[in-house]
Parts: sequence; structure tokens; C-alpha cells
Amino acid sequence: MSSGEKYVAAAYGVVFLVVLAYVVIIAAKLARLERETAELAELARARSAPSTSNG
Amino acid sequence: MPLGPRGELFRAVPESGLVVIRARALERRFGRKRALRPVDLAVERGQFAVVTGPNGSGKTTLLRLVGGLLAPTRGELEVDVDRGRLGFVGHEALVYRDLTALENLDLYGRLYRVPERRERIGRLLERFDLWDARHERAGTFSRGMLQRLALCRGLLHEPDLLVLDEPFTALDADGAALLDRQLAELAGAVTVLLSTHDPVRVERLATTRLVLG
Amino acid sequence: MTYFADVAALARKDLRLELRARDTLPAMLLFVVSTLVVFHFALPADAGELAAQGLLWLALVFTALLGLARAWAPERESGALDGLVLAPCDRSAIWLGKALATFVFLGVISAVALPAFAVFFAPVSWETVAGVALANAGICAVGTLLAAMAAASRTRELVLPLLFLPLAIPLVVGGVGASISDDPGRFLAFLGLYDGVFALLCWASFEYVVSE
Amino acid sequence: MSTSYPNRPARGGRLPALAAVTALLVGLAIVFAFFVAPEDADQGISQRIFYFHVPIALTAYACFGWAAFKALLLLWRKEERYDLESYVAVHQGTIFGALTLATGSIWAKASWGHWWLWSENQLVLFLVLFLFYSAYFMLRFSIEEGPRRANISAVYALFGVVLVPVSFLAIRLAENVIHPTVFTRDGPQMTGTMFLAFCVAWVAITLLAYTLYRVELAGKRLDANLRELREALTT
Repeated sequence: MSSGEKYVAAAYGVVFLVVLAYVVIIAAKLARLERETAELAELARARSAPSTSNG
Repeated sequence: MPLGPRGELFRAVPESGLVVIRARALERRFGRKRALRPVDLAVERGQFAVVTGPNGSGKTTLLRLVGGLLAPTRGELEVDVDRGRLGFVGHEALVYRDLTALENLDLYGRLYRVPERRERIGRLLERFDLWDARHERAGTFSRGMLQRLALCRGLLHEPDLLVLDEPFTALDADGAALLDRQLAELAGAVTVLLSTHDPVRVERLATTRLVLG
Repeated sequence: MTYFADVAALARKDLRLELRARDTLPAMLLFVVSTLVVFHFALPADAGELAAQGLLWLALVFTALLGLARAWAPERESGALDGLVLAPCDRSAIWLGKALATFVFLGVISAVALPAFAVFFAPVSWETVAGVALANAGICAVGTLLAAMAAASRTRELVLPLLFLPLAIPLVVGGVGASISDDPGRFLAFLGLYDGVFALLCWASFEYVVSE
Repeated sequence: MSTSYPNRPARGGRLPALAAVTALLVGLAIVFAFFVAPEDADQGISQRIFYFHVPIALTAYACFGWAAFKALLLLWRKEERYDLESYVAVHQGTIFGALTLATGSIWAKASWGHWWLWSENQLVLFLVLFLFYSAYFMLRFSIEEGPRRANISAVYALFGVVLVPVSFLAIRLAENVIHPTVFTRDGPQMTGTMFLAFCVAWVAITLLAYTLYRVELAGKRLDANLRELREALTT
């Protein structure tokens, strides 16, 4: 690959990596949100039917 | 007097008179912490509303909201008083340490467009027993003297609505008596919203009471 | 007319506070002179006058930063800003009063820094003096508002330079250009444009920085 | 401050469709940039960086403009949701600003052998803006969440948009006096297909930014809703 091609690849590579990093961060946030909603759902269930949950 | 949903006391929709302060499910949050739980309040012109409640119940936050220094996070608040027609006396005296009592009041007098500024400042300083210290810097004042200076600042422009956050703190016996006389004089003419730890002192004057949970 | 009366009252208050406390101005004077001396040693022996001119502007910007960090100190220490915000006067008067007072302080600093520079480094042209005056106006207009923003943050002294320096870049370009270019008029005009545009923006937006 | 909840999705949820179209267009843009557009006569292959570099720069400007627009709405209408939208737009603008600097400096290295060129006005302007908007986050995270932080962030975002033309003028003024240019660069002459490749890339990158903006906004609103739910359930 000529030096020119290397730089072009580098430029587009940087753009791709940043977008990829962004997707990864959003995916991590999604996972965290999923965990939190599960927790809250648990809390809601415990709150709405306390007697059965510890029966 | 009907009790609000959370047990606080407030008047039903006032029959006559102009409502000066109306709050509906008023709430305020600082970051994640909720400083004021939802509050409903209605105060008419000329009334004397007393807010009581333990420390951290949001008394200061409520008064700063009514004073316009804070914006509600949730709920509605209408204060029917033009800016400059409200007197606010909080925990801090809001006076410059390096200016003398006279210079502080002169500055506020100009900004609040007080007519006959000098005479009015003179009368207030005398009434609050600060006339001899008028040329001394506020920084040299004791807490009691600062509180009296703050009261002068709050009353300087004859406000329509007076918001007082625990005004009796740091006042000695005759300072407190002096404030009692002042409040008795104002009651009925000026709408007052006052927070305090010892409601008994203002029991006689109170027309509306709000207990924060 | 009362608007300018308010501004005058507020500016007088700041000047009186500074004359009483006398803590910011002497510190800034000493700072600008010692900065110039440090720059002398920082410059290689054969550095031309051009480099020196650039350093003058560096000294002015950082001295101004020192002053701006203290701009709202009296209000912060006493909480008096609440009292000013509740006053019926237009809230931009609070900004203009403070900016004018700061402009006077920077004027005094420049009145010492420029002769000191002329003695230490190179003669100061009239264009430079005009540039310094116009730049000081821009620094006070923008800097006072940024200092009010910083005053609301937990890391005051830390965040103010970060806010101020990017906005000061055009001022440095205009100032240095006025000092060394053969057509200083263009740079002085640019400084004037900067002052006008940002003063208008500060005047219109200050209210939102100090109230909710 | 009106009490509209900040977490109601403003407009419909056609996010997946938006994302699909964006992915398609970005793919198309790459195809155009590498295969359809002819090779540049004097710069050779490194000119192909141009097809992404300039659209990314234009998108960064658009993000900063959008952030200022939302900031203006916040100050005017005082609705809480504009604060979040302005913040996310600034965040997008900063990411694309950084990308502009990265691709720009690679292009400078490829074309003139220097990673950084003070004579390249666009790059210098983006450096100034990058510093400015990085300070936006420093400011925002040092103020407690609430109406005051929203107002101050909004005013700062307005300053940013005024700074763009003023800085551009300053850099141009500085160009021939303080930093005489070493490399002169006339605008790339674009043949028909080159211009087409540029336009496709521009639309693609703009849509990419808008998609990321909507994704991040959705994420932030979810966070806010969950925090409220947690509070309601735990108190």
C-alpha cells in the first residue's frame, strides 16, 4: 500500500472506530438500563404484593 | 380549616380578597435530592402566613421559591407581586461586609427606587437601633446587628410582600421585641410569609399556617 | 435614565469595595510586572521585538484572569447577589456595573504594565495602547459574564480560565496584530467588532446566568 | 418553568428506520468516494479523505447550531427538555469536531507531510471550537443539576455559535501577518462525479449525526425516567 493509501485508510478507519466506540458505549448503557429496569420491576412486584413474595 | 392531602393546613379557595401567593403541588429538587416535598399554599393580600416544620423540611427552599430566587422543579407557583415590591430577609444579611450600614442601605435604596431615601434610611436605622453604628462596616457587626440591618434592607422599599426566613434567629431579647412590634404594625397592611421554629411567638398575628412534613 | 444610574451605583460600589479592601488591585499590579520579568528570562537572547509584543498580550490576558476570578467575590461572600437580583432594576445593569468597574481596574493595570513593558522590552506604539484599551473592553464584557457563570460552579478558579481562554483568542489576535502589523487599523476594527458583538450578547444573556 | 415532563419522546419513534437509511447512505457514500469518484489529478488518492473530512466538519457546525437553537428555545420557553437536547447536540458536535481534527490532520500529513498546519484555517478554527466546547462540559458538570445549570449551559452554547464567525475572521486576519502561510491550497476543483460523491457523503454524515443524536437522547431520557421510577418506588 502506498503511503497515500495508508493515510486514506487511517482517516476512514478513525471515523469507523469512533462510530463503533459510540455503538459500544450505547450498548453498555442499554445493558445497564436493562439491569436497572429489572431491579425496579422487582421492587414494584415486592411493593405491590409483599405478603406473597416472602411466603 | 380543611387539611391538605398531606395533612398540611391551608385555606380552601379564598372567598374574597386577592390571592398573592398560590402554590399547587410545588416541588423543588437540588440535583438528586428533593429539598421540598409537594406543597399547596394560598395566601391572600394582607394575610400573615406562618410556615413551621423541622430542619430540612424545606422551609427555606419554599421561601426562596416564593421570593423568586429559585424556580420550581415541578408544580406551579404564582406570586402576584412585581419585582422590587418584595422584601426578602433570609439567613444571610445580603449586605457587603466592606461597606458601612449606611452605604449598603443607600445602594439598595437606589436600586429599589426608594423615594426620600435618606430620611427613610435614617428612620429605619433608628427604629432598629443601628443609628450609632451607621458609619461602621457591616463586617464589624455582630450577628444580631447584621440581622437588624437585613430587616432594614428588607423593609426599606415598603414591600407589598415580606418574606422572612426565621427572622428571630440571632436577635437578642430587645431585638426580638423590636421585631414583634414591627410585625404587629405591618400585619394586615403587608402580606407576610414567615418561617419559624417557635410559632408561639407569632401565634397572635398568624392568619394562615403551613406545616411542612 | 435610571438604568445608567443603577449601573453607576453598582460600579461605584465595586470601586469603593476595592479601595476599602485593597486586595485585588495591588495583587494584579505585582502579578503583571513579575510576569513581564519572568518573560524576560523566558525569551532567548536573540528573540526579536515581535516575540516580546506577543508576551505583552499574554501578560495582560493572564492578569485579567486573576482579576476576573475575584470579580464576584464580594457578592459570593455576602450572598448580596440575591439582593441585587431581586431589585427592580434590569439585571443587565448588574453585569454592566461590574464590567465597568473591572475595566477601570484593568485600565490601572495597563497604565503600569505598558510603561514597564516599554522599559523592559520594546517601545510601545499608539496602536498597541489603542489595542489594549479595546481588548480590555472585550475582556471585561465577556470575562465578567463568564466569572458569574464560574461563580455558580463548584470549581470556580479552575473552570474560569477554561471558559475564558478560547474566547480570548480573537482578542489576542486583534491585539498582537494591532501591535506588529503594518495595517493596524484592520485589527483595531476587528477588536471593535468583537467588543460590540459580545457586549450585546452578554447584555442580553446575563439575566439567565444569575437567575432561574 | 412549565411543568412539561422532559422525558416524553418528542416525536414518533421512527428511530430504527432512520438508522437503517443512515447505514445505507453511509455505505453508498463510501462506494462513491472510493469507486465512483475519479482520482484527483495532483493530490492523488489522499484527496479521497476529503469526501468524509469536509462533511464531518459541516455536520459539526450543524450540531453546534442545533445546540444553540435548542438553547435559545430553553431560555425563551423555559421547557426542561430543551436543556437535554442542547446538551446532546453539543456532545455530538464535539465528537464530530474531534473527528474533523483527526481526519483533517491525517489529510494534512498525507498531502503536505505535516500532522498540523497553522496555515489551514479550517483546522485551526476547529481546534479553537474544540477547546471552547470541551469547556462546556467542564462547566456543566461542575454545576448542580437544575434550572440554573440549564440556563448557564444554554447561554454558553449561544456564545459558541457567535464565536464561530468571530474566530474564523480572527484566524483569517492572523493568517497573513502573524503566521504567513507556507502552503497555499486552492479549493479542490471538483468534477461532476466528485461533487456527487461529496453530496452523498454530506447527506450520509448529517443523517449519521442525527441518528446518534436521537439514540443518545433516547438513552438520556430513559435514564431520567428510571431515576424518577426508582425514587417513586424507594421512598
